[in-house]
Amino acid sequence: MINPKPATYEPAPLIEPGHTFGSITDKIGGVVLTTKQPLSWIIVVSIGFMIMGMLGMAVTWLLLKGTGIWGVNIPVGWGFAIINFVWWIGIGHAGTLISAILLLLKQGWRTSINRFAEGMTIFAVMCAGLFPLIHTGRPWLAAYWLFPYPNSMSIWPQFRSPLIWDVFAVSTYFTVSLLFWYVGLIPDLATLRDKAKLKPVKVAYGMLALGWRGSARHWQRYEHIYLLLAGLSTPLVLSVHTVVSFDFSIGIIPGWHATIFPPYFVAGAIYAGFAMVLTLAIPLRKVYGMEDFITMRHLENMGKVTLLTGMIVGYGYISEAFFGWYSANKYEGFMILNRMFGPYWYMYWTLIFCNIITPQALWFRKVRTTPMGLFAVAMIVNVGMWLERFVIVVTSLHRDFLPSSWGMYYGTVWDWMTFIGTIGMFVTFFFLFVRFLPMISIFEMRTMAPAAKMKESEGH
Amino acid sequence: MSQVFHRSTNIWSKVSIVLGLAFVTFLAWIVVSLSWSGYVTGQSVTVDQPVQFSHAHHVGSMGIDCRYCHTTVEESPFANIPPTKTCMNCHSQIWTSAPILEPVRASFRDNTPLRWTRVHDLPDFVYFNHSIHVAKGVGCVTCHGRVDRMPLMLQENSLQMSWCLNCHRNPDQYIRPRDQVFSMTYERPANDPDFGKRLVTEYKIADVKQLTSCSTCHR
Amino acid sequence: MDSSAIRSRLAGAEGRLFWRSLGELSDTPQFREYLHREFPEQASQWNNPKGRREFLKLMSASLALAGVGACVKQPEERIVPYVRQPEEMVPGRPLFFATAIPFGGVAAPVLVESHEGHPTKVEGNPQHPAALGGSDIFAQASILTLYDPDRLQSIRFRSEVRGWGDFFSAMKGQLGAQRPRQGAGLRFLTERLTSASAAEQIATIKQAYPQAKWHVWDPTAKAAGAPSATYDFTKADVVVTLDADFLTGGPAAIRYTRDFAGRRRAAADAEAAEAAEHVMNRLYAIESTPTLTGAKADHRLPLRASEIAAAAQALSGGNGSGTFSNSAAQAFIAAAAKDLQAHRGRSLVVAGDYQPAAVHAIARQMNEALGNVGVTVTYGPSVDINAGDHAASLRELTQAMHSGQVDLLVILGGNPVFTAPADLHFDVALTKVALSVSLSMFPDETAFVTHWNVPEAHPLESWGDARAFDGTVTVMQPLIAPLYDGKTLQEVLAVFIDAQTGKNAHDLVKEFWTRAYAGTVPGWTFTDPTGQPFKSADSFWRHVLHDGWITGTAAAENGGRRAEGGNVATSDAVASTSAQAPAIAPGPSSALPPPSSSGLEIIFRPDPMIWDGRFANNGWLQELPKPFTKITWDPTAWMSANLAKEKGLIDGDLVELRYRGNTAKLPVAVVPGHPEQSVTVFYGYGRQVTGRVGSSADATAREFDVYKLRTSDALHFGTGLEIAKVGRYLLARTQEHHLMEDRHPVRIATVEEYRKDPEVIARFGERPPRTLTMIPDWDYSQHYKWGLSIDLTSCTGCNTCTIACQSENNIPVVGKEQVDNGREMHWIRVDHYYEGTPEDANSIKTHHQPVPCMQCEKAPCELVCPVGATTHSAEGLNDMVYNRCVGTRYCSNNCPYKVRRFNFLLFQDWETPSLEPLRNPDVTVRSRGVMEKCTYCVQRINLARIDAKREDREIRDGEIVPACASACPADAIVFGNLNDPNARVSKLAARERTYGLLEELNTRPRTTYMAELRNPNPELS
Amino acid sequence: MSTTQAVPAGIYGLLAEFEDPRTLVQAAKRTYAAGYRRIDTFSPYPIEAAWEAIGHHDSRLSFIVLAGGLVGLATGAALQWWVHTIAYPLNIAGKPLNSWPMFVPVCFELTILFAALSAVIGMIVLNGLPQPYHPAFNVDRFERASRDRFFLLVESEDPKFDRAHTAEFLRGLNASEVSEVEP
Repeated sequence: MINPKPATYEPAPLIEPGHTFGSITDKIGGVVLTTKQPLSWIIVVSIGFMIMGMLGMAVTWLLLKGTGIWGVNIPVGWGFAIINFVWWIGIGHAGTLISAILLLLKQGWRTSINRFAEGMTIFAVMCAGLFPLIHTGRPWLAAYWLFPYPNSMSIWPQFRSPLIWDVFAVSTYFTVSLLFWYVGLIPDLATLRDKAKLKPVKVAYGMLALGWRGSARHWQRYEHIYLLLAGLSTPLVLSVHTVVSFDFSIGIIPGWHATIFPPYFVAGAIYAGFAMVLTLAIPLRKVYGMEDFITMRHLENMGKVTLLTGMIVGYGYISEAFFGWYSANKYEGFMILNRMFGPYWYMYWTLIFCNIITPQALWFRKVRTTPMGLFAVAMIVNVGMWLERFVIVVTSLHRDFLPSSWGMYYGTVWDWMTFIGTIGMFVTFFFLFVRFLPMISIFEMRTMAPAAKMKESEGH
Repeated sequence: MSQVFHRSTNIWSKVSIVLGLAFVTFLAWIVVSLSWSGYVTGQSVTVDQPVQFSHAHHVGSMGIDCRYCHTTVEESPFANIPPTKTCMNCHSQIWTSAPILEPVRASFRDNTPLRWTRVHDLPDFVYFNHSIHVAKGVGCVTCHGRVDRMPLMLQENSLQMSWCLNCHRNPDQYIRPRDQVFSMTYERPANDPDFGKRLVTEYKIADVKQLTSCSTCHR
Repeated sequence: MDSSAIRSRLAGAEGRLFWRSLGELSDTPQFREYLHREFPEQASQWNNPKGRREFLKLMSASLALAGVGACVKQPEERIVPYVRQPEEMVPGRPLFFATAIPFGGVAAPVLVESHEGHPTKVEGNPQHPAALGGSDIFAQASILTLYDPDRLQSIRFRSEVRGWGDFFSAMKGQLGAQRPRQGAGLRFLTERLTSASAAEQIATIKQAYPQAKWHVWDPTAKAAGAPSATYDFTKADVVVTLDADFLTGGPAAIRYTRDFAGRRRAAADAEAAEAAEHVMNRLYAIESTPTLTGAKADHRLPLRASEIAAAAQALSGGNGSGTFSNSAAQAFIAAAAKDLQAHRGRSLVVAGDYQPAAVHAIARQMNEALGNVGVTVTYGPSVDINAGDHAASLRELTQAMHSGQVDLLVILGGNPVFTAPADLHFDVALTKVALSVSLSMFPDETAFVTHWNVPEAHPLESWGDARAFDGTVTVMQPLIAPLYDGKTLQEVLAVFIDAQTGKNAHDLVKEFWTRAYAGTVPGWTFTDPTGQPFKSADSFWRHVLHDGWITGTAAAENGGRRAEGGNVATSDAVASTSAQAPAIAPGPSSALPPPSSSGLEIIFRPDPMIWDGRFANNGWLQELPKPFTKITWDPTAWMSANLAKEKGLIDGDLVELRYRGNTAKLPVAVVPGHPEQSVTVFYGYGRQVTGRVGSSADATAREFDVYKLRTSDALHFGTGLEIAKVGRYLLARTQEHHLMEDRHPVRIATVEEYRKDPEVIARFGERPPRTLTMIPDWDYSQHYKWGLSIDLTSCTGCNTCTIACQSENNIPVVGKEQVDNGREMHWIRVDHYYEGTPEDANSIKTHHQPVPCMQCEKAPCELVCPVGATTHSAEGLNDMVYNRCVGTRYCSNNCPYKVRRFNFLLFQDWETPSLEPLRNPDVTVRSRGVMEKCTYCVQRINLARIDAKREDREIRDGEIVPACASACPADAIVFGNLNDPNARVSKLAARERTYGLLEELNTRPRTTYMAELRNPNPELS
Repeated sequence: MSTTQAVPAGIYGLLAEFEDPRTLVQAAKRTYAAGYRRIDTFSPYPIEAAWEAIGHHDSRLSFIVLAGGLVGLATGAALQWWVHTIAYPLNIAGKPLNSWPMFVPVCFELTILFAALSAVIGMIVLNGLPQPYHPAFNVDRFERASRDRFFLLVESEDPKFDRAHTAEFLRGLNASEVSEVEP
């Protein structure tokens, strides 16, 4: 099913020459089945775990004291929590995009990155999902009042609220991503089952593999639904960030109430996501010596996508500014001026630097093909995308309609602990995944092996 | 040997999946049904009182009107618990030495109030007003049940919001003529379908929109 | 895009007309650093071991706590019925009693709502001529003081608990010693008093002890020799104030506001036909510091306090010439003088309490010359039974104390140790007194150093009597037995009168007034409202207790007899001043205090909220935003923008004030419109001994005591102030930004403009047609359709609505840090905007706008609530269901008016038991994590609806009055049913000057505003 | 070719091992052509040609997923409509009770959710998974089916199956190895 596009110029190959089915299997499976891990892994995971503990502390204090330990106030009712939520959700999107949309577009180069990109999606959505819950004043009620269930009050959720749409969108997104990820894992789990030496390990992977044995009949149905899932995830991933953007565009606050938000948010999400994939892929391939599978070609392509989506996001900023002026609406006009020259001007201009200026470096093939360069750009974009959400949430709220209610917002130490804490949670989960599951789809890599080539008459 | 599992695991794996799902459903069911249970609502649970006061005796046998003790029920949101004085009106004459009434006498003697335990206890964020319900033909029995048959007072209904809404959504099915409000034995005419509807119009009872507005009960 | 273009537009937005206000400091780094204090705060919490232990302890419990939070069983509750139920009491229904709350000795007439025997809410007394239903912040807040857990709770001798008996015998012992010496060593010190019964007691004491002396000290008392005048603003077409703030600061302001604002509203809404007889009054304010009166004025002239006399002279001279140089001032004074001339008998000149007698004399002279006396102003003896020169009286006392002549000093109310002028060294003198007694509600600085402390009964616990500002006799009856066996002034005085031994306050007061009724007290004859004599003493007393006041005792009605009544108490104080009574003609201008040419001027004013310091422990008043600055919890030194620039100061700078060898510290607040070269300081802060609320948080705040600068020879202003910056201080504001930013939340026009073209108001913004929506209109025709109208022409920005709402709706106090973080909880706030250029004090115009929930028919907040916790009622109320709210704060974000308030932390005080009876049982007490907001006092609506339905009738117009509306002294807030064309609110809503705030957003607000109309003098504009 | 183990009378079938996909597919085709029907191939990655070769095509899943999606759509629409017009009709922001445009997002999400769930569950069920035990695993070398080897299985149930003859036939398809599979 999967073939690399006929290349017009001589691109780096998707898989370095000389690999056989076996070598691929051993190389990737070996990472999981080995008994000892690189020191770097141990350090990273333990640090991540400590930071995760900090998250635990911050959340506990929050539950005890209330949302007031954060910087949120009136007029700025939403702060870090929602910023982080949107940021994480956005990051999640790239995973689905790579595994679903690029699959539909028959982009062969997705194969070696989709597995950990999907992992990234799942953990990012977990981090994201935490925030809408804990940002509420009474999480212990929000935890279930936001879902429709028969109750003794005969009261139901209010389905006109974008927050309810969020609940459904995010939970659906999480479920589907998880399914997609797991389905993709089944054949590899079978491989690990057969490859493992120790009985318990065999049993563990065996149970997860559901007794997969590579039967042609199974493969046919498998391929069938894998394609269907991809087809379902594609509109889903677009819808999720659209819905997230509704949280703002349904509101009437100048700077929120904008029709451009859905496409602009989706682009931003993919932008942030690819930046994060690069952030993860570049160290990974180095540490685990996966350069053969995650080649320059992959990095370069991702660089290109980043550049493209970056331009779309830039267009978003420009049109926001343009309509601030063109609308001739005094509130809109003031909003954009306030962003540029108001008390939070430094946030806005840093954002412009991170998200519009920096990615321009990717026009140069030199930058796209130097891992360090790419990594630097990706990091800056990650920061920039967080700033974007800060600018949207805070600078819109802090000066809305009535000058009398204008105010300022600053995150507290607890805000920061919670935010950084989720990064720790993400890192921990991600590296545990790298340890116990194949970070690259083995069975799909096999299809890339030279041995897999068949004559057109026989293969496809 | 590449065979990891025993034959039987094929069955077991399938069975355990089904059981697992069943178990989760069961748990959910437990939680939901708990919130409706008398344990949470206090429905039909009797509580200890300083005096073993029997409505069955006073209302059922003696036929004392509700308002003899609960004097404010027609004018106040709160149907008062009678002051000790009210008890003593009779019990200074009869049963003057009954040991069971000692707490009452003591209260009257040392001027220390009786401390009853609340039976019908709405949450503090719910504002129920007796006077309007009585005025609009909601019988005591409708909410409190046949107290004339209760040796010890207990909460007849769940007092949950869904229960309140039954009546607030279709009052015509519950209200009765004003003169029957305090009757324990009143039966609505069975053969008269729009009897309730007529009362609703006659008593100018607010429409359902009003009756189901949040601020009608919560403020 | 072209950034220069943007800049130019930005410049346009902040052009000449509007200037960058204090709020803009939020853009400067210092200010940002100031707001950004969370980190240190949190860190400290983390560092102190206790906090950390608590944290860890709680941490373990937390998750369980979080889990079960929702589905726990209710705890068992008890019902405790009466043993014998009081007659009129119906459990579950409130009762109302008429009484009075004396302020500066003068009665503020009130009705008090009582639930099951505990008072919960204070309202103005609608029948009483001095209130007409209005009230003020002090009356509203007094209920909190009643339940204050920090009150003095027992009689103490040298800080040991004693009984009333002990005190009684101790005093008797002293008296025994004094009797032979005719009481030569006996001294009484009281605040201003108007109580006739107390006057008689004092007279009795003085007969028994001729040598005993009675002194008076009230730090806020008007200047010595200032005549006592009552004004009738209903008859005044032109009013000129000489540093007078008649709209705030005391019970008189309640009635004055009603009259003044009433005139303006009537004129604003007069139909073209009757426009002639409804002339809008014109107010010229000459003032030495910005006041709410000045803010309301059509023309305002800021002058240094010392120049006011010259201005008065110039005014009486009929033109700005002569002693007076400043050109703007000359034009102003000339125009004002001309206007006064043109309105003989319909004009009024009001001199400020804190201006010297000479200015008052000139004002009186002018009023007499203009034929205003008897029409718009009545001069007569003061309602005080001890009027006179407070400073002199206190000076005399302290001299006696220093020279050790005082054996027994009885301090009845007040806190002289804290409030006495610095030069008298009252605290030192007190140490020389053999035995001192203090009657006070709190363990304050005075109680701290006096030997005997007697807890004073709160007015709501007291039998007593006082005169309203107009002389009307007002009787106080207790709502509740004294919580901490407090004693009233009369009861303590009775200790010194053998005849009254053992009598309690009720006996004393009833006995006195029944004697007065019987005519055995000279000077009183009473008639019932119909003018007939009462049938019997009983019917008289019942009438008094029911109404709370005695008809026909006001100055206007029987000044003569009142004078005698006043004279019953002949005291040194009165005698000493009767010489320089208003009769003296004003001396020549040479006799006037010369305008101090050089040097900074300092102006002393009582704090607008905690007054002379007596309300320091009242959280409601502490957190009430002060006028103009909107600063809470702290005093500030006010100065003009120019002076600040000259001294290199900005808001929040901490300055040291050096004046006559004394120093104090205050944070700076730049207040536009403040006269140049002068600084206003507010006394009352810097308390050393007080309760948990009032006790100054940090050492810095304890240096805010400007009494230390005040000397008895110049109590109200003087020159020679030096200021120097010594640091920064965090000020917590409820409003950072005071510009309208071209958005016209307040719409302003002159009466002429409006009468010529009523559409002028609508043109400020666009009002979308009701058809401009894709969504079908919701039908409200079958129900009541509640609406609220707020008249900005009448509103004076006095804040009474805010605090009345706080009291009615159980709104918590959050504290300075939370206010600073934008988390104040007031459901109705009073917004404040400036126009003009800060450098030109004359150009400043000030506008106030109360903002409650708009109850939008298309409420943006409702749409976004995920759990439906805020929905629309059938009557169009924007309901807020606290128990359903999960606290996403989305509704607040989406509220264009930002009127929603969120319980970010557990703001309600669930611990303090004495606060429980304070709460309104008809309103849910909100806990942590839920949103709340104005409900139009839905509890009152429901009560009225239920009563009406029980009687099978419609709710009458005016039957429902929300707390804000009923408290408003200006009657600026009107509530009612918009479906009833005859309802007052519907009529107002139909006016052309009615507009909706941000109505272009098509939120269809039910709360509407009536534009602010002013009546400037064409010659000046 | 020495490793044809001696196994008890009844065997599950014969398992032929191939080195590379091409041979497997050719073999599968020939076996099918030879009239064998109860056959299956095993490969470490999906080979479309393989299931075509053994004449397998199952399109039921398409309809299952479609059905799932439609059920989700209906659920979302019905739930929201019922909640806001029947269960507790409330005036929210003056919007109509049935403000369907605002119900679209949830309907959409539920459609996707139900469709995805039915897809995965459908696949698992139709594939008869989980099935941790399968006779093929009894052949040691079969563990390479998930690595780099390709297998063809002929079940003994097949009418044309003959233990000796079929084994011979399979060897004829240049299978590197043919083993008998224990039941």
